[in-house]
Amino acid sequence: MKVKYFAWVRERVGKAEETIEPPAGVGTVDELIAWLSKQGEGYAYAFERPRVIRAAIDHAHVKPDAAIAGAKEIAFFPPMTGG
Amino acid sequence: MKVKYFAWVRERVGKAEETIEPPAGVGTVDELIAWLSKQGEGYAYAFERPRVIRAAIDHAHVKPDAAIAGAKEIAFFPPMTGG
Amino acid sequence: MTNAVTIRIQKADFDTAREIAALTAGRTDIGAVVSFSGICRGDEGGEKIAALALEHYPGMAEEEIGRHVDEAMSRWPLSAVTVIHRVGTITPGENIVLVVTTSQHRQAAFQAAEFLMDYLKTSAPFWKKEESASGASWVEAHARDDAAAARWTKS
Amino acid sequence: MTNAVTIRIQKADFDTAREIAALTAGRTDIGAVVSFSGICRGDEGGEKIAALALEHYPGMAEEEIGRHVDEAMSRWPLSAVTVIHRVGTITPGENIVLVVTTSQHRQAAFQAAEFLMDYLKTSAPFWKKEESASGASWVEAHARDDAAAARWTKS
Repeated sequence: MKVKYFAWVRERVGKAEETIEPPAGVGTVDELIAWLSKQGEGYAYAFERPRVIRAAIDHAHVKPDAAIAGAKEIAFFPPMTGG
Repeated sequence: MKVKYFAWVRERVGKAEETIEPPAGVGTVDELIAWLSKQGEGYAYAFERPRVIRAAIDHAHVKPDAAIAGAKEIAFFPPMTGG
Repeated sequence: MTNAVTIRIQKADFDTAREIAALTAGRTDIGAVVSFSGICRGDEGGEKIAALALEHYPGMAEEEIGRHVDEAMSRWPLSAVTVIHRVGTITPGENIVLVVTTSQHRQAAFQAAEFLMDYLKTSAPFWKKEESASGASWVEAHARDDAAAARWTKS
Repeated sequence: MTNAVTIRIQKADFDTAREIAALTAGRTDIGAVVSFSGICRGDEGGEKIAALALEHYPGMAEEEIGRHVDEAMSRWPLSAVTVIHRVGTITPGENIVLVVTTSQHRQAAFQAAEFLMDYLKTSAPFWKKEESASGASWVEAHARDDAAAARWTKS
């Protein structure tokens, strides 16, 4: 599964994208955030306030309880500030 | 007192402006409309539905019960359709 | 920050792009620009329009627009406002009216432009006559325009 | 009547006038054109801004804007919609975003433009970083933008 990071989430994690294989038991966006935040200091910093983080699966916004099964691309980013 | 007419009020009255001297007793816009509508066929036609007619005194919209004393210029016209 | 107001009533066409540029060129204090252009349509309720004849009340029209621009300036933090209204003969596809508002914030610019258009429609002394194959007739005021203007009235 | 949709995400600046003209030239079925330009301001809360760096999520940004344009088209009778959003480095006074809507009626054009701007602010995947003398910092989302977007949600 491909994961992408944007804005300060990208800066804190230290990379723009990577391919991950989360263990069985990681079934939702929430659970993926919890698992990612244990993958190192940068991850812990990026996800220190999980409620601030927004997620998208295959280019569509999703809520924290969304299932990640079948996702090709999951993205994490701060609240958007375009326009 | 100068009176101006616009749009179909102008067309029906048959002139764009004139100077009038209404008799004592004609104190409000309403009363002026009633008096004007007796000044000929064109006037009667222009003012046949007095509630549709809008009035302005010295370039400001006024209501039918507005006093005309002291007015330099009174205008009569249909509802506006600009923009 | 200058509070620049431009109000013009003219027979000639105007250039929307130039009017927008005039309010923004060289400035770094404006975050939002809203423009509204009203254009003469080629048919109205299924009938083909050959032209519009636009009549106005010289003097009062400028003053009435000025009063509403002043009110918009007092209601919203605007940097500048331009209102241009054409009179005379206007053919389909041509501009009739332009409102441009600029502000630091988009909501002020949007609201002020809508407010000004709603008031131009219902209280600025302009009248439209439509010329078509079946003759010329004065456009009737729409109740929906009165309703649109009424929403800005302080209760 | 064509329902023309233009969505562009680009580094280069755009010409507001040309985009408006592209939607209206030679047409007589459009009565109302609303344009919104968002411009980079030179200071933010008293601090001088040297530049904005705009990051986006390629692919999703286009799709997300497309979904909202489709929704605007289904809510209001629009003739055409153009949305252009710049990315990369933008300096004060330069354009950031453009929305142009055209319709037979002004209220549809105004409402659709506001709707699209509110959604661009809160749900299109773009992020602004401000560069100033004291360093670079990511712009925080405003609660007022969420509130503005919420008013379009069907209840």
